[in-house]
Amino acid sequence: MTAAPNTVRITYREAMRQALREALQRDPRVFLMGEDVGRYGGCFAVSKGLLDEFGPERIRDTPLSESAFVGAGIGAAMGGMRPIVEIMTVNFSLLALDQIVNNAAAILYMSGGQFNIPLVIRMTTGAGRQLAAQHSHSLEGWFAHIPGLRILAPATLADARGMLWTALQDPDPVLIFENGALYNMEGELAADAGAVDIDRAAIRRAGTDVSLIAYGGSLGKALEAAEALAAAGVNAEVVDLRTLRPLDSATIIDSVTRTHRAAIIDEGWRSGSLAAEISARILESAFYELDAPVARVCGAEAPMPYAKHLEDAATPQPAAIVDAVRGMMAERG
Amino acid sequence: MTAAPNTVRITYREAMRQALREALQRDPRVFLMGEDVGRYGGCFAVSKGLLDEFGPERIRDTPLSESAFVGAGIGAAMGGMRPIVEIMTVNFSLLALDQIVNNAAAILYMSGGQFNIPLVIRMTTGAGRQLAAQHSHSLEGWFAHIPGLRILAPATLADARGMLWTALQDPDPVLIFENGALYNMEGELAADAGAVDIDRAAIRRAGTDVSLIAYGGSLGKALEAAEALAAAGVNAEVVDLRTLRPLDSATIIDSVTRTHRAAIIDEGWRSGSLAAEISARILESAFYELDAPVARVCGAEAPMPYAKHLEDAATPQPAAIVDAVRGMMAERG
Amino acid sequence: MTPPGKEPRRVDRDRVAAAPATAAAPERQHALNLMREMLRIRRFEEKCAELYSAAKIRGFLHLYIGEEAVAVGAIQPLESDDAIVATYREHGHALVRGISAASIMAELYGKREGCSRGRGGSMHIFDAATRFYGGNAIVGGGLPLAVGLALADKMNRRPRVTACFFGEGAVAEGEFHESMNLAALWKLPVAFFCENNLYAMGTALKRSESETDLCLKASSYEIPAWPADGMDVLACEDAARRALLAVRAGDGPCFVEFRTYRFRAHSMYDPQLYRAKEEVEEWKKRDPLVIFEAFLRERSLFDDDDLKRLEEEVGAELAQAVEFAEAGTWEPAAELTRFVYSERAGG
Amino acid sequence: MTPPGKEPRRVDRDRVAAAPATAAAPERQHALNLMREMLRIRRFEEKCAELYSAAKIRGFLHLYIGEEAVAVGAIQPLESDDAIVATYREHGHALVRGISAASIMAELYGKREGCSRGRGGSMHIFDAATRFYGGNAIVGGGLPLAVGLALADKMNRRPRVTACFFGEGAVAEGEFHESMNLAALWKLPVAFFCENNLYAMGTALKRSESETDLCLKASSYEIPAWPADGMDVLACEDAARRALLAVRAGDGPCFVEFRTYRFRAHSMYDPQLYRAKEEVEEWKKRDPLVIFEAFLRERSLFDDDDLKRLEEEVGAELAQAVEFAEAGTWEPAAELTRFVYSERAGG
Ligand SMILES: Cc1ncc(C[n+]2csc(CCOP(=O)(O)OP(=O)(O)O)c2C)c(N)n1
Ligand SMILES: Cc1ncc(C[n+]2csc(CCOP(=O)(O)OP(=O)(O)O)c2C)c(N)n1
Ligand SMILES: [Mg+2]
Ligand SMILES: [Mg+2]
Repeated sequence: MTAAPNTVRITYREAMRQALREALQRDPRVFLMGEDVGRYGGCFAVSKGLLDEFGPERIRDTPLSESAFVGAGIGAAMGGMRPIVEIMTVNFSLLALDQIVNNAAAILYMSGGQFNIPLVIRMTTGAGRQLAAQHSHSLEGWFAHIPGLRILAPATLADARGMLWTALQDPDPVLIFENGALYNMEGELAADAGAVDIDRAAIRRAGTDVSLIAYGGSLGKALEAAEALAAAGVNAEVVDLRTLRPLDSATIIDSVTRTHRAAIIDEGWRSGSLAAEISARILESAFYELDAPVARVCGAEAPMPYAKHLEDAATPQPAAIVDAVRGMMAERG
Repeated sequence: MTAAPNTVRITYREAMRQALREALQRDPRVFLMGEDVGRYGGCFAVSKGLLDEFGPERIRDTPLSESAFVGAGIGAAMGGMRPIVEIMTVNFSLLALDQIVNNAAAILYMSGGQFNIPLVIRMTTGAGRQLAAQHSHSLEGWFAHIPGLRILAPATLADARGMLWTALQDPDPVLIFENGALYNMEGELAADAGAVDIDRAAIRRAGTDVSLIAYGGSLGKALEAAEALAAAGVNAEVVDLRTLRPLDSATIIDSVTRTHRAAIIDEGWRSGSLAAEISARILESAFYELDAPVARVCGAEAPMPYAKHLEDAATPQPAAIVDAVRGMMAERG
Repeated sequence: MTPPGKEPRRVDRDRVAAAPATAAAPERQHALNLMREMLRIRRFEEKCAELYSAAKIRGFLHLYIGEEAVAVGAIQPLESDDAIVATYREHGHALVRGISAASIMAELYGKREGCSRGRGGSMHIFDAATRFYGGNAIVGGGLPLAVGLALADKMNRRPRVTACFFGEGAVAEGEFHESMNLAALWKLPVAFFCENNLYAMGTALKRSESETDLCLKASSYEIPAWPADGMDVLACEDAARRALLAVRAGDGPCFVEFRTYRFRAHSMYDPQLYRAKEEVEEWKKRDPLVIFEAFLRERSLFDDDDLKRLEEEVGAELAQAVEFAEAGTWEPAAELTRFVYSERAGG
Repeated sequence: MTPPGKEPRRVDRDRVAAAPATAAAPERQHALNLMREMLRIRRFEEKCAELYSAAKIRGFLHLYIGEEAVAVGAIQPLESDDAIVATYREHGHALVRGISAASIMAELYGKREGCSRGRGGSMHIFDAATRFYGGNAIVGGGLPLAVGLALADKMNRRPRVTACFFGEGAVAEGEFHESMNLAALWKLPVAFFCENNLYAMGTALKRSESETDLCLKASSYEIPAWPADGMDVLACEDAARRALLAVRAGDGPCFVEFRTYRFRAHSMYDPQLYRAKEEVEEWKKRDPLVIFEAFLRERSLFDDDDLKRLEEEVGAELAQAVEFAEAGTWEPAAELTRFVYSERAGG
């Protein structure tokens, strides 16, 4: 298959890598630090080749010391650098939570506005690769609870390519969650793709009958479900949250106000999920617009199992989204 | 003031201490482990005197190694003990999150049901003592997101006295969050108070017009608000969640189905709060019963400030609860 | 006013007495046992690689090929009521410990008949019967568990040991430090068995530790520590025995650094950009199976017939394991949330 | 087959050369400076205790009384563009560093004019102008930050040092271990200044560390380390100077263990059940202010007039600080969420 004019065929992984390369080229303060980002080429091959291009000072392999190197990222950011810290997998970020919550998210506030932390932390999140309970969770919605952080979830090639640079312009800590199942996603991307706005959610499919609200690894599933629903005569709108904190409530509420129905698709565990927050906001701001209760299609409340069929059952699938919407359309409205 | 017959006058702190003492007396497998639980008498004096009574083997001072001693609690639980691990303050639990989430909550599942973890972790939570951003957060709702854990929030003397023993009977990890502002709360407790059921939420005040749903440090404020509302002719029901995971949805939904209005009071940060989860559940299960959107009265989305007036402004206060309910009563219904 | 201690203090590395000794030749029966166990691991792992390519096994798969002497040497001397805490590279340990190849293989297939009912996979082998506490995929995450298991034993005055395996990469983790200190401070019966294969994924030890002598590190916690040739099963066994003896004596933990090497990739996807082919080839000359076989043959303790018989036995066990896994069933999806919590009496 | 290294290896403590030296008498002006700084801290802390009883200051309040020589000795030799990372017991460090007593006191009052605008309080003194990066109330939590600040300097080839203060209790934390290793591995310009006052709240060092010689621990990361008499301001200064010199030379971090003692409770509520009154009294005989004054008087470098003048200067500064704090204003509650995020251009 050849690329359309002015577009290139690219994977999510390569888009991410291009974003890293561009950042390193544009700003000498930027460096990448994390476990095996250099010689190994990145656990998921995202940073492959960058060591040769930028050298070990700027593509910095770290020991297995999540707390120290995340904290060092905070310190380096306060020292004038623009560090990009990679944590291999979201579960390991738990080892660095003290630094992220007690320092990165709090120092600007505790110092009365004196020290901002222009740090970007990237990590892989999500299931779908049979990596089981200590490598597969979706904690981005959980992180979105923490004031002081900005949380991004690039779900498209353009966002994979563009969010990093925008994040690096942010004076405050930004966490980018890359859903591991997306790395091999391939498609067309504008040849001149660059920084993207990260303040707004995006309507990825316009529709009139129901709002499917998704992000990250679930966006594709929502779009798939929307196609299936279209075949059944339901015209679904698909909202990609993109930024999980701060949430772009306006776009969500606007969509629901038009469609009067909403289903939220969230790979995280249902109780206390980001989906709960969105549902609560819809209830608060669009209660009288709703024709049916908001539905949540979430991850099963279990540590992630290894077996493929169980893992599939534990994560939101298009069929479940379709079912939820069907149920909703049947409600009085 | 003298105690009523068959009751004793007691503080929350003493009730907690009695619960610890009783557990240590009843079950030789029980021991208490944490920073300064022994010689210092506990950071908040909860375990004062226990070292003398039970000796350093069972009242075990630990080094400042949150991850290791929480993990050691998990191991000891698998080894047949019934450890009670104390983490001084909720913010420090972030240093042990790997052990709590990746091990305590996951091992039973990952092992296909072979190894359960009968571990109790206690920690202080909440604001109100001007301890600022690294000692004051309310993360119990956040922890309630994690499958495999049970989360308790004793808000009354009876629960402070009774929840521990019940928790120790649980074959799985239980986290008890003690709101620091409650330790000095004093009142009457039945002389023979003992273990309490932890499966159900409790109606602390029956009412007809609105359900105030609270827990932990916010229960008192909800009850205060209910009194103020009563004076204004609004008869509020107050639900004490008691157990934050698993949530007793039935009691919540039942209450809202009767009152048709709800406000949730939650000291945690609003976005992604437990209050969001409850709101979402009400929307899912009682949408057609609602006369107004569910209101959330939550903590301000900021690291906790030191100054008293700012700290007060950052935490739910009775006046804010009253305001939220007033707003709600004005809605069409 | 005399300012004390003005000279920098440094840990001394000269005082280390690495008294070499010649291993006595083992009893023939024992030698055959060691050989069989190493072969079981080798053939099992080779089969896993094959099954991974055939997509029967998925997720991350970390093979133990090249390191067999360590698990065999270190686990053989354990008593049946001792405990083991291992890592994600734990097939070998599980096999030597006596978990059936069949139930491990079924686990790798994700079948209900697997030792972890298909929920764990390669990185989460568990077995209550043999006190095998996992399989842990968080580097360093198992160490605190081992400390706690040992604490329970100590509090109950049970003369048991917990053997805790981890890679040299784990030494950089805070959990290593906290666990070493806690175990030493409380004199807990933990045998810390460090498998130093020189790399943590693609990171060489010298790129992750300012001090690469891991025994010296252990010593800084007052934990007796010594290295062992991890390619030599007898040396491994000897080192482990000494450690277990010391630990059982009640003086607290010991630390053994097994110096070994992994012959294969870190996991299944790994172009091994971080090390030279020659280095791998050099180490392969010290293949633990090859050198032990040669050692035994030299002493006439092993011959072609032995090899043939062992291969047959191991082959049969493995074939049966694969058959068992193939015939296994899928846990119904309705059981997805089973074991999130314990099944309580009546509930 | 010779199993290598069969003898347990232990860190050696005999090779430590603690060459004692007699401190040269300082220049008078410098001596007065040191004396004044210690006195400033002492009087400031005493006033804080008083104001706490008067409920003007709230939250946790950790006083530095008894430990003054450490902050004064360690911070005086810093250059103005060096950085400091401290703990929740940091009033002394902040004062010596040059943050005004007034803005610190206003912070303790929770006033808008406080150095952290009332948001931080006693445990979170920050000051960009003097590169004072807090005030950190997580034990060990500041160490990774110091490593990062030093990394930024190194990457920019700036000849600056980051001085990182922490108590001996922090040594048990994983973050200590990870930070020491990272700083040493990358040869970063960090001066690790450990304030060993023997207790972490109520936990004596020997109850929290299997190895209580902290310099030995530092050495296990290949970090040059030495102890200093933390009650002797000249010894502290000397030890710090050597450390800073070594760090500035670009060879990576140094570690100094300041052996000191806190005379007061851990924080304001603390019945001190964990230590004997006699022990405290014993240490008070080595009160850093008293012994330094005696030392100077012996050499005729200090007399009653000096003392009087210093007390007056310090008293005046303190009175003005309290006045400033009293006169300070409250941040409007409407500003509650200000500084959760940066104020962006146009936003
Ligand atoms: C806390 C944590 N960080 C990172 C990883 C990713 N990871 C898995 S294995 C590994 C290398 C570990 O090396 P080592 O401890 O030497 O063991 P080996 O694989 O060599 O047996 C890494 C970095 C992880 N699983 N856990
Ligand atoms: C991670 C963490 N655990 C526990 C505490 C509670 N705490 C505050 S100060 C302290 C003692 C620390 O002792 P040390 O490091 O020796 O410093 P010192 O107070 O003696 O100056 C403890 C346990 C904390 N603040 N952070
Ligand atoms: Mg390794
Ligand atoms: Mg101390």
